[in-house]
Amino acid sequence: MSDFPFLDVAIFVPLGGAVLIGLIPKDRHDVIRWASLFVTLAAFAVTLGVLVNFETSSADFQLGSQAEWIKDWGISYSTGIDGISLFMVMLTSFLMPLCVLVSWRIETRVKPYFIFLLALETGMLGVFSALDMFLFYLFWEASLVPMYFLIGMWGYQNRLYAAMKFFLFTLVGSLLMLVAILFLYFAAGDPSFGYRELLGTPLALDTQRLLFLAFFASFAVKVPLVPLHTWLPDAHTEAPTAGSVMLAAVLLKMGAYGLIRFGIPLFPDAARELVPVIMGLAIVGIIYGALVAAMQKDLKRLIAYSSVAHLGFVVLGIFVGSLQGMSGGILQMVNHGLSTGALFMLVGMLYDRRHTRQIADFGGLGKSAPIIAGLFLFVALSSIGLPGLNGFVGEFLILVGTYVRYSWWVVPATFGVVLAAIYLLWAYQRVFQGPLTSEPNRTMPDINVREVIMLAPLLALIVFIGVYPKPFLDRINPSAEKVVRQLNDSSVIPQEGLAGEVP
Amino acid sequence: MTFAASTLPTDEATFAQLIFGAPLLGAVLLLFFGKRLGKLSGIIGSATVGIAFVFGVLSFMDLTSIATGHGENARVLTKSWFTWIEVGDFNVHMSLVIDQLSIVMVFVITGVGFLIHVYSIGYMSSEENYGRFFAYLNLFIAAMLLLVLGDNLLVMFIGWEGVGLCSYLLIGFWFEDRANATAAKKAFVVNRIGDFSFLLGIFLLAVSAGTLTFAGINESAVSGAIGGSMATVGALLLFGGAAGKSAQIPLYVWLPDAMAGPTPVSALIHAATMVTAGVYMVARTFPLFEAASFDVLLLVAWVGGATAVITAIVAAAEYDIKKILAYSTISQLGYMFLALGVGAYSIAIFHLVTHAFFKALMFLGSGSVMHALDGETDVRRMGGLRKVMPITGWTFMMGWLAICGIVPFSGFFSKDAILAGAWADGQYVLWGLGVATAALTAFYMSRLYLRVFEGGVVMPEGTHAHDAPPTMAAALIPLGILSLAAGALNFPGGLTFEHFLEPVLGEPEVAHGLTAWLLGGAATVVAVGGIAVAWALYLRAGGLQVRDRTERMLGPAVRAARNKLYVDRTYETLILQPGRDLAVFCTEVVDRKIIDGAVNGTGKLVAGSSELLRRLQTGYVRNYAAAFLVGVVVVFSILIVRVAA
Amino acid sequence: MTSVSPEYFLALAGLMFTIGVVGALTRRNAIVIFMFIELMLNAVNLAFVTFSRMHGTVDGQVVVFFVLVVAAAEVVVGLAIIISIFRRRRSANVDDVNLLKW
Amino acid sequence: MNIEVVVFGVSFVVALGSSIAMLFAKNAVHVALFLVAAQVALALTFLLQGAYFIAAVQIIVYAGAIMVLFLFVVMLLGVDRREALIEPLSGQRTIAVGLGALLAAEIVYVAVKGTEFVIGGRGEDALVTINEDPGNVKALARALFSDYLLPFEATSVLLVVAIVGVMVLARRMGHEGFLRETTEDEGSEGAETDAEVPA
Repeated sequence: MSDFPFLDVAIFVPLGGAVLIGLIPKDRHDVIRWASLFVTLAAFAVTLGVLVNFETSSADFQLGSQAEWIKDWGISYSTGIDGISLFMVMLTSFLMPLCVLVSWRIETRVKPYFIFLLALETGMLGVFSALDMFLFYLFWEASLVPMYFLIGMWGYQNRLYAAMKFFLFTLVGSLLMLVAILFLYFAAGDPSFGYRELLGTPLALDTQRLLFLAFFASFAVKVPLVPLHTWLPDAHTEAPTAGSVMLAAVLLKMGAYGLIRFGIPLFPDAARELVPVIMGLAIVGIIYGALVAAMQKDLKRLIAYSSVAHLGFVVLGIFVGSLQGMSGGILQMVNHGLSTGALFMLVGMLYDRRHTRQIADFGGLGKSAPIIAGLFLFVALSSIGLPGLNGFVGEFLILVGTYVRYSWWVVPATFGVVLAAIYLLWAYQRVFQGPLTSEPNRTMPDINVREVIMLAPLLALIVFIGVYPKPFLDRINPSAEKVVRQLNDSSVIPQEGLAGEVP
Repeated sequence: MTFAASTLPTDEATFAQLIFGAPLLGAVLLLFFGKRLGKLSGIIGSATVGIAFVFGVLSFMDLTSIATGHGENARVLTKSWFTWIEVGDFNVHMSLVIDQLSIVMVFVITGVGFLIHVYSIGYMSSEENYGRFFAYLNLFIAAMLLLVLGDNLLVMFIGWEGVGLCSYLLIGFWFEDRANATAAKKAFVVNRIGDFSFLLGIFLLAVSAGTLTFAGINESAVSGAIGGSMATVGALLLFGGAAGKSAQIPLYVWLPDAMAGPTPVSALIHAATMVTAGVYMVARTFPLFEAASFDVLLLVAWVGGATAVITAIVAAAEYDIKKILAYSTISQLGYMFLALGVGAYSIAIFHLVTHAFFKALMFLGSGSVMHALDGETDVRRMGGLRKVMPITGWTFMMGWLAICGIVPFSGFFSKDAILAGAWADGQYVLWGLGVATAALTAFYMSRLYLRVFEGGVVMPEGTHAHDAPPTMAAALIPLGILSLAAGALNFPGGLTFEHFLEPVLGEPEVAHGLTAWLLGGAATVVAVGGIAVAWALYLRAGGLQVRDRTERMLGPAVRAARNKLYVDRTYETLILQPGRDLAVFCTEVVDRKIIDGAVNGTGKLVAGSSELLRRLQTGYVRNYAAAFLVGVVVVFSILIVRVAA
Repeated sequence: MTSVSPEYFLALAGLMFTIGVVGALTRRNAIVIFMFIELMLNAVNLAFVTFSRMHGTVDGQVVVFFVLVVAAAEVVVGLAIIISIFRRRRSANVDDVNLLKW
Repeated sequence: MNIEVVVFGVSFVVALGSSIAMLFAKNAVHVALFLVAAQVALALTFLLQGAYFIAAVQIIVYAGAIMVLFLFVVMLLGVDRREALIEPLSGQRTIAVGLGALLAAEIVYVAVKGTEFVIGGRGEDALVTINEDPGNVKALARALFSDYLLPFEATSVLLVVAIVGVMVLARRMGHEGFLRETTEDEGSEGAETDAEVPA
């Protein structure tokens, strides 16, 4: 059973499904919807096979396959996952059926919509599984295109601007990465794009620094780190709900994942050297994202900026150079995917009912739609980092990890937790509390069955990770430890703090 | 890494998880089915807390049945479920501990909690979201129990934040009113600021002590494993968290606003239990405070003393019955911190217990008054109500006398012990502050009680006051008795309560002999004095003139007190407004102008250049041919020059 | 073979080619422009033939042969285009066909 | 004076002269006729340089077939149209004449000066030999069908494409057309009788 190539099948099930949906007549909307749901569920079922067969205590790449592709150039089809990518893969395939449910009410150009959605899934799964730089880049760009169309064709009023901004920001970054990949390829001598072959390529520090910066540019845009973040609010705001969910939950993680998988292991010396800068950016992002989020008038923009703050935590954890930080950062990637995904779903539900995202247009909805209000509060609290819910575990580990290495940096980072409470609760207050002011708000219907089905799994996971994160951490830790060791390999990092000693 | 990995402790406590589990189950049940259960939810809610109380009693019996004699801390029961977080050497277990301290807290929480639940059945009977109310209340009890039962800082923090959340939910229970929602948010955010400090403290202790269990932290504090300066910073940070939750200077501002919630909530959360969490936390970790190189305990005492006096002054100027009680609560919490600061930890807990009884009682009594007077809260429109609602009036009197510190009411014993502790610690100024607070307390509480319950009957027009319905009375009467009698728990000479807590909190230093009698006498004298002044000003004929005269005399001071000493306004101008300005600056200038400006500027530059360049595209094919020719000539020329050269 | 040295032929080719260029750029009648293009091709043919002579092989002449074929094809297609444009716009003036701009 | 020099002189003058005349002739028919003259003169220069076959083809295909086609089209579209002398595109004439002169100067410079470097083959003697044995046409044919067979075949494809293209382009657009184009005129009655509709 474990010989079955679960991972590779999972990657291509959605693509195959997209092709099959291409054969369905375009006006059979319901058939298309059910088919998409089926395909995404099938992909999820296959990834469950990945999860079950994953060997918990190993830091090596598992469950992948290797095949020659373009032999002369050393390009191969090579996949595999470790504890870092495992949960990214799981998150993607887990969220996708929910996104199909979210999109159930899409009525315009239904067929291409779902085809793009499925193509997007293949792209994302591929990014997290590829172990060949060429293949990685291919998937990386391949995930960009469906997203561009999802925003550009099914978005809201200002969608073209947003789609273009999204596309250009990420493209500029990824082109720099392409150059760096090619440079690395030629520098390695041995003609291979294989990740494992390229690891440990000896490079001068200057070269490393340049290459790292090129990779970093691509990933930092995607994460996004301040000040490269301004595409995010626009893209989030204009994207259809499923697009926002996928964007926040998975696409942003591609950046953070790239930093862990490629940025640090390929160029450890350069990464180590730039740790203070990156940590500075991350902390600025935490505070800045929170401050700007507090001032937003558009609910989706607010959540988008909260993503900037949360991803600041993730990057902080990744680069702080302690196991707690790294594991927390990876777990927080999952957490953010769940809670921000759920938040976007909830905002999408509000938009479906009221056709507005302006906070000022709402008010008092806790009266007319108490369940939605309760769920929103619940998810917001997870995002705030209430202990017992998932966000706390990740943030706590990141901050403890930060304290271990850099005691002072933890102060502004922790203050971000306070700010998160301010902007989210303020938003909650303005949307769900206070008097019911307008007629449409008064008669707004509460949650329906489809929405319960799409939110319930998210909420269950939010609680589960908050209470019992051990199964997740057990799988993340070995791989995280490997990367931390790569980052800490020499003693460049100043031994600040109380617990300076490093294994 | 420096964390001391620990294995799961053994399972000893049989009922710990049940104590905590019963109300949690109730909360989940009511959250999902509250609407359908209707009136049944009140009963379910109360029953689960009652069950928790029973399990508490069972645990207590377990605890006392352990043979003592293997050292001081032998009476500890732990219950571990599973490892919560484990990364590398760092791990935190989901485990509970039952010892003397936590069992006392369990009794207070489940006992008072149960009575307040029962009271709420009557008080909230006309409420639309009846089920939801009890769900939140049950959730609160569960979280509070987790807070006191947790055997490490992080499990405690779950409860800590959980009670904060419930407080938020319950303050904002009537969220249709913007003010209530704002008060709820304010409470949560101010608490978060405290939590910020608490979290930093947790990080520090996690790294410097290598563990988060109380046992481990206290042990390293005693053994000196945590250095003096580390202990100082850690203790300060923990105290910051405590000050947030227990509404001490400078973070007390949320508590008066929190009165926006239903009155049982104020009684349960904002008087009896949640706000005392800070006191509990400091008591739990007192060895750390003692290990600090800087005298953090003295700071705690001073903060407590200052809070006690200042908020007592504000209370004396308030007219809103619940606000008076709220400021009084802050003031009494200050007392508890004062006790902690002078090293009288068990006395602080004792005062916590008695305060829980009499303050809950008074809140419930005020709720009964509001219930009778259609929600009226202004004491100026009340009077002589004891005649109209005897049960409420008599029980409130118990509370009043208790808080004033009149013998033999419970408050006398706990307050007197605190003052004696301060004196014994040699902190005479703090003792003075305590005495001043006692006088002020007696004054403002008498002002409240005498105005509302004594004298001629005054009621807002159109109200038909009636006494508390049975369920409410069922809570008031036991609390009245407890307010009267709880002093017996720690009767001087017997000292059972202190003795009971001694294994956990150590032996408090108290005054003995003649000093003790003198101190007790002094406290009684000031209390009686305060009551007398209040009587003279508010009940005696002609008191009004005296009142006017003194108010004129103290003009600015009274105005300041009426304006809550301008604290809220100061925070607004010094912290909130600059914060908002910064946020606006980031949004409008940095984000929109600078970053997006740069991005869009690049776009505009490209667009502008192509606007110019596209003019070359004339559409005339002969122009293109001419351009072609130019190119040919240029290339040709270059070739010639290069070949010739 | 002639005693006139190849430089003269090449010079003639160059001059004729330039005249072709100038004509193609200055005239506006599409057919006339085409004829100037033919002139340029012819000039190039002359150059090839001259090169063939200078190199002593027939390869240059083969190229001329191909040029002839290409020119023929080009003329045929080009004239067909001109005719269809003329049908639509009643003009063979290239300046009138300027819609593809900006 | 060598007769060849005379022939070259004559053809030089005629070719250049009629080229220049083309520039100034206003009537398209005149332009065409001058072009024929120039091509005939060029055929002479081909002959002078031993390219007998090419010279013949030049006369037959170019001066004959292609120019007839040109004249035919000129006639078809109307001979009377004269171009206005005003140049509507500013700078066009200056660029054309100025750069044209420069280009001419450069080419002539290269032609005169450049031959010194360029010649590396067997020289004209070799060509004379070839023209005697196996003869110009045979040599050409041999090259064409051996070394240049692939380009030769490609030209046949080119011609087929051109023929098909011309058929598509030149057919009358109409309702019965087998390749109906979607144009803005489609469906209007004027499409078929385009010629009568004023521009």
